[in-house]
Parts: sequence; C-alpha cells; structure tokens
Amino acid sequence: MTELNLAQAINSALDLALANDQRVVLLGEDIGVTGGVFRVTDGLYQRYGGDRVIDAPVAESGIVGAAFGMAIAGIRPIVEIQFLGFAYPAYDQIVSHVGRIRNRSNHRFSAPLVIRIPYGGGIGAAEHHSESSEAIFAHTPGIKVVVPSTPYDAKGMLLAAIADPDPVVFLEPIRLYRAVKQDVPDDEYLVPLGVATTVREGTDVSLFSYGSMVRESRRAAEALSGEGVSVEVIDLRSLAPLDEEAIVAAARRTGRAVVVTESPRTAGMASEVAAVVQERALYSLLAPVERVTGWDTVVPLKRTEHHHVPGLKRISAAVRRVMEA
Amino acid sequence: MTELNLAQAINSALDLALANDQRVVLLGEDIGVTGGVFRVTDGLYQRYGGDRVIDAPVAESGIVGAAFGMAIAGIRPIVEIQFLGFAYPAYDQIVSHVGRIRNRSNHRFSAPLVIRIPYGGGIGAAEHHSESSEAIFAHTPGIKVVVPSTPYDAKGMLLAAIADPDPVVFLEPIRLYRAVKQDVPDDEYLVPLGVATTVREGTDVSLFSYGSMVRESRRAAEALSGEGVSVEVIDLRSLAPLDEEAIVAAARRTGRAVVVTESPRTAGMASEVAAVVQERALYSLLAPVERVTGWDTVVPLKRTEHHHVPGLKRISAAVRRVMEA
Amino acid sequence: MEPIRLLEVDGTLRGDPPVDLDETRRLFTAMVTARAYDSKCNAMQVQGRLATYASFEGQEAAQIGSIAALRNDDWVVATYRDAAAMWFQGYLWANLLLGRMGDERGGAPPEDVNVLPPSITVGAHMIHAVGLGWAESLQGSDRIAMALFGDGATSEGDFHEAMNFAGVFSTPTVFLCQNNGFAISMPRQRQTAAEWLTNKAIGYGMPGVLVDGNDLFAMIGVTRDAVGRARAGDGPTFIEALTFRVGPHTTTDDAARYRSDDLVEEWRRRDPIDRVRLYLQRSGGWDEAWETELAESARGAIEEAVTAAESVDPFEPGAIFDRMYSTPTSAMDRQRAALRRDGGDD
Amino acid sequence: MEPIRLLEVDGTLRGDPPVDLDETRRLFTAMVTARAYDSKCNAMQVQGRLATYASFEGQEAAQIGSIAALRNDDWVVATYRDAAAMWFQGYLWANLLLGRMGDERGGAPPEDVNVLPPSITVGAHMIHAVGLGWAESLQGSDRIAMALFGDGATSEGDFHEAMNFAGVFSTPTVFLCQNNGFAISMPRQRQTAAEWLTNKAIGYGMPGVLVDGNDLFAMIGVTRDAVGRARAGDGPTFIEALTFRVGPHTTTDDAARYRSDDLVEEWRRRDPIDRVRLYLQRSGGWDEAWETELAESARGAIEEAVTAAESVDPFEPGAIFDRMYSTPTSAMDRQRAALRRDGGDD
Ligand SMILES: Cc1ncc(C[n+]2csc(CCOP(=O)(O)OP(=O)(O)O)c2C)c(N)n1
Ligand SMILES: Cc1ncc(C[n+]2csc(CCOP(=O)(O)OP(=O)(O)O)c2C)c(N)n1
Ligand SMILES: [Mg+2]
Ligand SMILES: [Mg+2]
Repeated sequence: MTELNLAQAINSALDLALANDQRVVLLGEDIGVTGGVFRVTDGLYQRYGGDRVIDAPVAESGIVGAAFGMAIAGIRPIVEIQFLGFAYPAYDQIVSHVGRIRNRSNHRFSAPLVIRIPYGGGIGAAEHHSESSEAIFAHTPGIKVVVPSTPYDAKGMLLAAIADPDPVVFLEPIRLYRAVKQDVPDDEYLVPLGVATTVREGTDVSLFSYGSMVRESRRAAEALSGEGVSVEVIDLRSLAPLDEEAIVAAARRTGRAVVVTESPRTAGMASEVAAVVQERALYSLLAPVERVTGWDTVVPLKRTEHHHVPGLKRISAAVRRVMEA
Repeated sequence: MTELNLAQAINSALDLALANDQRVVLLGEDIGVTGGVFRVTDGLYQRYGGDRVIDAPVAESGIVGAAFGMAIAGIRPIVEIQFLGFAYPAYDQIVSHVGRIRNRSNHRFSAPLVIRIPYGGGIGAAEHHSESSEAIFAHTPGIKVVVPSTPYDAKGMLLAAIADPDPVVFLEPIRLYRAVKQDVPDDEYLVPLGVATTVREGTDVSLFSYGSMVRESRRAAEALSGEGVSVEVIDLRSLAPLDEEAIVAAARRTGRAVVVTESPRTAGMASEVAAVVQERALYSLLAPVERVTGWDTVVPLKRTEHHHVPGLKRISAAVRRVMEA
Repeated sequence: MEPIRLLEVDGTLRGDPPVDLDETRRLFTAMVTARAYDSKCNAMQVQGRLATYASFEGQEAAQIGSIAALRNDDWVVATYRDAAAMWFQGYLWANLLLGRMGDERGGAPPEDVNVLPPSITVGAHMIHAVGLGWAESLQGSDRIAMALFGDGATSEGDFHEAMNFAGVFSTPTVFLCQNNGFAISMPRQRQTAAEWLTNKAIGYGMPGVLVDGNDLFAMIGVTRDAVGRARAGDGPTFIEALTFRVGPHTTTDDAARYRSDDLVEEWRRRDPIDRVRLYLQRSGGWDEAWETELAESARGAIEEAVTAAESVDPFEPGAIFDRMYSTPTSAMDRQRAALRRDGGDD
Repeated sequence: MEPIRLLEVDGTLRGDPPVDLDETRRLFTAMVTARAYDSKCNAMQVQGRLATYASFEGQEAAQIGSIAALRNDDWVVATYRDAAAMWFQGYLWANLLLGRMGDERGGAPPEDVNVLPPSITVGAHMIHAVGLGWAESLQGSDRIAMALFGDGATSEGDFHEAMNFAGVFSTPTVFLCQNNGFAISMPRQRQTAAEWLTNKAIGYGMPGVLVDGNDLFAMIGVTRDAVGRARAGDGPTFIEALTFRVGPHTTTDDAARYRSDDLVEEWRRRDPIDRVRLYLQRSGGWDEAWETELAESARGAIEEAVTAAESVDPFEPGAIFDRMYSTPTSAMDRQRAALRRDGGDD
C-alpha cells in the first residue's frame, strides 16, 4: 500500500503493465522524455526506453490509427491524448475503425487498445482544455468508456482496461489528478469495468455522477445532510456500458434522482441516465429526474467557468427541488 | 408549384440561393461536374460555373475548414459531405472551430455556413454509408442541427439554414431522397428552424421522430389506427435546438410518448427527448417514454440491417406497450 | 519524371525480367482469374445479387505485381477496389463476395492470412499498415505491411500522418498508391498541384518511386525493392503506380459524365494483361489452348466461390450483438432481449 | 540547403537591405515592445494575474518581419505563441492580455483588424487562412491571408489538407512556419524524417523557402516575395523560418527536461533584436538614449494595456448564453433561466 494521488495511481498501473507484459507500449505526445504534460508517465521512459514509451509527432489521428494497427498485430498499446479537446482529430479513427474491426471482421481481428484522455474543467484552463464530451464516445459502438474518480479505482480500472480484449476510452478527470491521496495497493488488482459503485449511502435521493463531479456531488451530499436530507451518491464509473441495474435499483429505492455531469446538456450522459430511470423506475419516481449539467455552450474561460461547471450550489438546488416535488 | 422529390427540392433551394446571392458558393466532393453522388447538385455546376460550385479534393476536414474561413470573410459556403460516415474527419473543425468562433471572438467573427450531409440507413448500403450519429452534432455547442423529412420542408429549411447567421448542420435522409414527391413552391420560402411540426393528429400516444423515421412512424400510426389506437406523429425537424415546448405540450396532452430514431441508443436523441418529457411532463405520463432506436452496434450490412433500423414492427410494439402500461 | 517500365506495350522487354517464365505464367493466370472475378461481379450486381461493386479492371498488374513481391505472411491493408491484391495475398474470393452481398462474415480472411477487410473510408487505413508493421518490428518479426490506396486518398490528412509516422519511426511499410487517374469524378490534377504524387515522398524523408502500373514486371521490381528495404529495417517507400480504371467508379457511377471514351480507349490499348500475353508469346510461354484452359478454370473457380458465398446461411437476428465485443456487454444483452421481444423489421 | 540570410549575427549586411533606416528603427522598436510584453506576461503569470503563458522570446524577427510585409487589411491567423505578430497586425495588447486572463472578449480585435483570435488547437487553423484568402479572391479583393504555425503543426493532417487546398485552388496564402526547434518536448527531428520542412512544399506544387528566422531583413524579404506572389494571383508559398524559443513551451513547462542550457545559450547569441541593434549601430541609426527611451515607452504602453485589461468588468452570469449564437436559441434561453434560478458555482 502506498498513498497515491490519481495521477500517481495511473503511473503505477502503467508501470506494472509495462513491467509485466512485454506487449504493452505507450504512445503519445510528450509522454516520454518529459513524462507527459500532467507527468502521468513520469519516469517510465527512463525505465522502459523509447521503444516502449514512445514520443509521437503532434498528430492524434496518426497516434490512434497507428496504435490500432499495432493492437491488431499483437501489441497492447496505451495511447495518451494530451487533452480531450485534442481527441477530436482522432474521432474518425475511433468511430470508423477502432470500434468496428471486431464486427467488420466477425471476430477475426480485434483492437485491444486503451486511449487515455485527461478531461474536464474547473481549473480555469485555456480554450479547448476543459472539454467534457464523453457522451460522443459513449454513443460510439464497439468501445467501452470509463471514468475513475479515485486513485484506487484509477489504478484498478486502468489495469482492467489494459487486460480487456476490446478498446477502452479511459477518461481521467484533470481536476482530480492531484486533489486527493488514497492508499493504493502496490501490486496488480482489477476493478471490473461496467460496474457503478455507491460512494455514499443515503435514503432520500440518489445522486448519479462520475469523474470530478463525484467530488462535487459528495460535497453537496454532506452539505444537505445538515438540512436533514439523506443523499446517496453513486459513481457510475462506466459510461459504456452503463450499469443500468445499479441505476434502476437506486432510483427505485429512493424514488428521487439527480444526475450531475459537466458536459453539454443536450444528448449528454445526464439525459441517458434520466431516460433509463424513467423507463425502468417510472412508477417509483416521486419527482422528475433532475439533470445538473454544463450548458450547451463552449466551456467558458476562467472568468465565467464557474457559471458552467456544476458545483455545490447547483447540485444542492436540484436536490432540494426533487425533495420538494 | 412543381412536384419534386426531396433531392430535387434541395436542388431547387441551392439553385435559388446561387441565383439570388452572389456570396453563396457550394463546396464538396464530386458535386460539380457529376452533380454529386446523389445528384442533388445536378446541373448547378453547368449553370453557375466552377467558381461557385467547387469540386474539392477528398479531404473533409479541409473542406469544412476552408468553408469556415470563407464564411468568416463574407462568403456563404454550403458544404456537401458525401455521407455522414465520412463527416468524422471534419468533426474537429466543426466542434473546435465552426461552433466556437462567435463565442471565442465575442461576436466579432461568425461562420454562417451550412454543412449538408446525407445520413441514415435502410437501403442496404455498404459499411460507413448508413450512419445516424446526429446526436454527436446535437451535443456540439454553437451549431444548429436540422433534419427535414419532406420535400417542402427540405427546401424551406435549407433556405432558412442558408439565411441563418450561424452554422447549420443540415442532415438529409438518404432513404427519402426519392421516396415521395410533393408540390413545392418554385420561389423562395422559409421554414423556420427550431420548430417541430405535427404531421398526424392523434389522441392516445405521441410519436416523436425525424428524418426517415417519420415515414416509419406514420406507417405505424396508420396500422395502429386499425387497432383503435389514435397516434399523433410529431416531426421534430430540429435537433438543436430542440422544440421542447412542442414535445412537452404533446406529452402532456396524450400522456404517452414514444421516440423513434435509427441512431445508436446510448446518449442518442431518443434519450434526450425522454429526459425532457419526464422532466417537464412527468405527472401527465401514463407510461414510461419508450425509445425505439438503432442498437449500440455498428449499422449491420444489408443482410441484417432490418434487425437494426426501426420499422413498423418495433414501433408498433412500443406503442402497444405504452397503451397497455 | 519518367515512370519505371520494364515491359513495353508491345510485350518487348527492357533489361532482365524480374521473374522466370513459369512465375510469369502463374502471374498471368492470376491476372486473368482476377479479371474473371471482376466481370462476374459486375454481372451479379446487375442481377441484384451483389450490392454496389467497384471494378478494378485495368489495375490487375498493379495489384498482382505488387503482391507478388510480398511474403505470404506479410500484412496487406487495401481498399474496396483491391480485391485482386487481397485475393492474391490469400483472402478468399468467397469472402470478398460475401462482403459485397452485405454479410459481415465476408470480412474475415482465413486464420493464417494477414489481410484486413477492405477499407471503405478513404485515407484512414494507411496508418493501420504503419501500426501493423511497427508492431511486427517491436516483436522482432521481419514481417512488413503494405497499404494499397488511390490517388484521391493522398488528399486526406490521414495519408499525411501515415507517411510521416512511417518516416519518423522508420517502419517497415510499403505505400502503394494506384494512381488510376480519377477519384470518382475528379481527375488527378484536381487532387493536388504537385506534378507527381511521388513528389510528396521527399517531404517525409522517404524514397518515392514512379512506375508504370500497367507493367507487371516493373511493379514486381519496384515493390520487391521497397519490400527488401522494409524487411531489412531500412524504412518505408512510397510507390506511385500509374494506371487506369477502365470501368466506372462503382456500379452506381456514370463515368461518361466526367471522362471521354477516347481516354478509356487509349488506356485499353495499354491493358496490363495483353502486355504480358504478348511477352509470353514472344518468349514461347504461351499457346492458345493453354489460355483457353486457364480462362476456363478461372471462371470455374469464380463460380465455385459464388456458390459458396451464396449458400452461406443468413445470420440469426441476435448475431449483431455478439460481433461487437469479445463478450457481449450488459448493453448488448439488454438490446438482444429487446430485439427478441419485438422482432426485427424488414 | 542553406537558409536565406541578409543580416549576419554581427549585424553586417549581405546585399541590399529590404527597408530603409527609418523603417528599420520602427521595426526594431516593435521588436523591443513585443519583448517587453513577453516579459511582462511571464511576470504576471508568476503573480497569478494571467493563466498559462507561452513566451515568444527569440521569435520576434520572424513575427515582426513577416507581418511587416503585409498590408493592413490582410488576414492573419496565428497561434498562442504569436502575440507579437498579431499585435503588429493591429490586435490590441489589452485584448491579448484579456484572453490570457480568461475572458472571451480578448478574442475580439478592433473592427478593421483582420486577425482571428489565437488558435490553440495545433494544426487546424492553417486551412482557415486558405478559406479566408480564397473568399477574398472570390469577392474580387486582393487581400491575402497569412497563417503562422510551428514545426509541430506540420505533423497534423490539417496542415496537409491546408497546403493541398492552397495548391489546388491557387489561393493567396502565405504559410509561415516558425520552426523553433521544438514542439513542447519534441525536437524537430522527431516531427518528421524530412531534412527540412521546406521539402514538403514540392509535394503541394508550391514554392518552399528556407530562411533564417532570426534575421529581420531576410524575413521581410522572403515574406514580401510570397505576399507579392499571392496578391498577384500566383498562389501560395511555404516559408520555413529557422528560429528558437528561448523560454519554456509555456509557463507550466520545464524545458530543462528535454534540452540543454548550451543549446539555449547558442541561440541567445543569435538573438534577433541584438542583431538589428548591431546593424543600426553600424549604420548610424542607433544611440543609447534612443533605445532607453523607446524601451521606456514600450514598457509604458504595455503597462497601459495591462491596466486596461485588468479594469474590464467581469461578465454577467448570463453572458455565456448570448455569445453562442447571433440570437439566443430556445435552449440558450431555457438554460439562462436555469442559471438565474440556481446561481452559478465557484
Ligand atoms: C473519408 C471518405 N471520404 C469520401 C468517401 C467517398 N469516396 C469513396 S471512393 C472515393 C474516391 C477515392 O478515389 P481514389 O483514392 O483515387 O481511389 P479509387 O476509387 O480511384 O480507386 C470517394 C471520395 C469515402 N469513402 N471516404
Ligand atoms: C490538436 C492539438 N494537439 C495537441 C495540442 C497540445 N500542444 C499544444 S502546443 C503543442 C506543440 C506545438 O508545437 P509547434 O507547432 O512547434 O509550436 P510551438 O509551441 O513550438 O510554437 C502541443 C502538442 C494542441 N494544442 N492541439
Ligand atoms: Mg483513383
Ligand atoms: Mg515549435
């Protein structure tokens, strides 16, 4: 056990994967010599050399496309895209090829690669550096999309993603990279993909979120307990596939649901969760499912970003609303 | 008035726009000399010349990016992407630039361009030729996303899109290009964007759809009337912005809603509509909103495509279910 | 720049042939077989037995010649127009047909054949070849990867990234561009202002070769050199093979809209099969009975493949949920149940 | 290949100067002013008054020299590292600062200034310059467009598509690549195996020029030629300006991880401002009092801009909904109401 923050936990997972499986290779911009813009790959180039930890030209489509080819031929590539806002040039490779090769070759070929992408706002970053467009990946057939919110989950889910025989988009909440430390086992362990987890028990309302919004949801839950509201917080962890059973069970239990994401609202994950809840738990609902989301706007720059990324105030307001309904 | 099919109606709109506004320019692959793979631009190159109807190299990002620059400098480009499956390479330009310039320049610059894209399946086309990923565009801030389902709407909505001071993604249901003819005015007229329309009256259930799914929904409505179910069919027409008022009013009126799309299910437009309905019409709902969608799979090839794209059978089953709930 | 040519249009040879007479006869047979496949597909499409079909008539030397320079286990990543190449590397005609009938099982070549299913997205697949070859090097194998693509594909950003990665990482990749003069309706001159596509190679620090793509021998020669370099660890090569598609872009295309019959006739006179026949005749490696017989057995092989493809049973409805992941996810299971409940449409 | 150079490191001239002494003094002043801005920004970032900042120290000649060859109304599309160029084309320091403070209003240059807000996505903006210039030609104007970008940007697919479109459509575009040796941590040699980026131009059928980017005069000369060609309707040009960023990639970068102090020192000796000062001294166009004064007033101008930027009032909460569309859509209105109801977080 070592106390690690989320970035260090990911580094530890990558280190183990590189050490234990010769097929594992890292590929990305500035991940080698400098250890990545967030230092998540720190020290790995020095430890495993430039053939295992590969600094790539500035070309996201090329990086994902090359990794895709590598994966088909037996390598286990782990790609880093510098920020989610720079993943769009690679979107065609992901939707048209990475997510399809198993289907289009009827299992003859597969592409077990992991695409790690820091995402999300809340730190007043420059344009394009605060994207939260995870829904477009969750909407993409043939891939899995997961988001850890704790160091423990980050390591175990990344190791599970690497072991997965199918492609996984692994989103890392920038805002949580160094936010908290947690005891994390030194050895390999797997946190299964596709499974949500309850991070706080509660009986009045179910709060669904993932990534950095889990922390905001917990903050709100704590605050609301002072008002006598018992809020359950569920970390979805996996966006594709979504753990519908966990969602539906919680909604049926409490009868009140709020979903929190920092992404654009229209056709985002909050809408998906709301659709599922009403579909399978309608008759238990005591109030409409509230969506607390980023707006359908570009993430505003530092000066107004707090009007966009949900936090204590907006989450609490939504919870109070479902309580009063 | 002339009887036109949907492809001809679009051709007529383009013809008028080119004739009436010197700033209008068409840009796309094979749109000139041959008139486009669907012949939608037939005759326009011959009429307006290669400086107005521009055949571009095979490079979707370049086409959209160049049109974006053109639009900023006073041209009104209308881009054609050959199929929605080939729009992904241009996605970065759309999300990172086309939808952002007004915001990032605080209105100093804007990009009034139209991106026309044939979409959807049901005709047994080759891989990548049947995509229905409109949700990723609806999820993209700063653009409008519209889908006509009739020749009349196609012409009027395209002219409205061209006149719009903001970028519009204009999706054209491939399956309907030549499916029906309709009397269409010869002159210019506008069908306002952002507004849904009721295409069939009914009192028991509201069926929401757009594009080629409107026709399937109508077929189902007709069939169900034989079973004594009165089905209202609403053509959403605009996905961003969504006409929430129309959706909510209908759901409150009938108390039963079914949404039909041919796109992947998770985080698709059907989820958005379901989320809106439960949010604002929960207490009127007599049954959960049903989503009839494509699956979270690649669109299957010809031999099994009919297991994927919704039609009479699946829509009717959903309507019966909400009736029985 | 003059394209490399070994075999003149009249069948006379410049210098030494790259292969002996037996191998030439084998490759001639392959080209004739491929053409038989091509005309069968065109016919079947008209009969509604195949979906849209993209003919490769006229490009047989470029495809068979380049593949002839590969080893059996090398990787090939090609397009919708490269059925001849794919087949010659071991893909089955029956699978190619099955794909054109709209059946995903067509995308699966035999286990020991390293050929990806045909790429329909223009441009995206070249970087896959880069990754495949790279993976082989990383694993200590000397397998190489060849990407086949058209002149139009060189306009896509992904072409650039593929070429650039191959240069930077010196991957064992052969970029075989069949410049057949058109990308659907657009002539090569509208794809780029460069005089030759070959001019692009220097921008990636790699050798570029211009070759007569209708010359079987020249194709074998330049590809062999490129493959040799790649296998020796000396990096990638770009080959521009000048050729022509005699047919329309696909069966839905009307080529008369954008090119003249004269141009087609001009290229028919440079037919890649005729040229080898003339050479064989000059070299005493041909007689009519032999060709009649091989044409006969080529047609027979294609008919067999058609029968095989057409007798494949349809998928069961649920199959689409089994193909997406190694093990169906919870979403696949839920959706399979929904399809089972409501039934698919038609 | 040898880069074009007019001014030696010691300030001696090869051939004729492209501008007279007065203009040289004006451009020297501009470079000094730009550097004052750069050091102010670095200082403000440390104080937490600016978000991440990307220094252009060492690249002043490349930016001021190239812009000097433009007309006032020409278009400029540049990156996060090109503040000197943008300002010299008319963008206000105050707006550049405002942007770095995290305020969208920084993205709006004055009405008559044709400079887009700085591009942060690497690669995507060059094609915008192609479209801008193209639009001008289509409208009968002789305005041209210049794109500024780095060596790293040449690896993106969008670079390729931009260069290719410019070639095919012969648009009035100047591609100004500031090859400053690194893309974050990656040296130029890791971006491409080509010997020079200039080698890429031939692949697009356009002229490519290699120039000493720390030489103000050479920059003016080659850009003027390129602009002249573009304005005359003779199409695009690619310029590779060899330069160096003396500072780290941005204020969050630790350049010591990937490059040596020796390399930095070597480039400091080629400082673009020093070189012009030496030339002015040789030509009798310089005295210390003059430089002291101009440095003083440069700092004054920057301080004024800082004050202006820092006194801009914050946005009202609802402003984000007004910036997205010409007229807010129904979605914007609904979401504005929701924000008003619940309040924004902090
Ligand atoms: C990304 C993408 N854009 C557009 C298309 C539509 N399309 C199919 S083939 C083709 C032309 C390709 O020309 P070329 O690369 O020369 O190959 P050829 O067909 O001549 O063999 C186009 C534009 C596509 N399949 N993929
Ligand atoms: C599409 C995209 N990918 C990655 C990044 C992250 N990034 C920012 S600057 C940079 C390096 C750019 O290098 P270069 O083009 O040489 O410009 P320089 O910073 O040296 O001026 C990278 C990779 C980005 N901004 N956009
Ligand atoms: Mg071609
Ligand atoms: Mg650089």
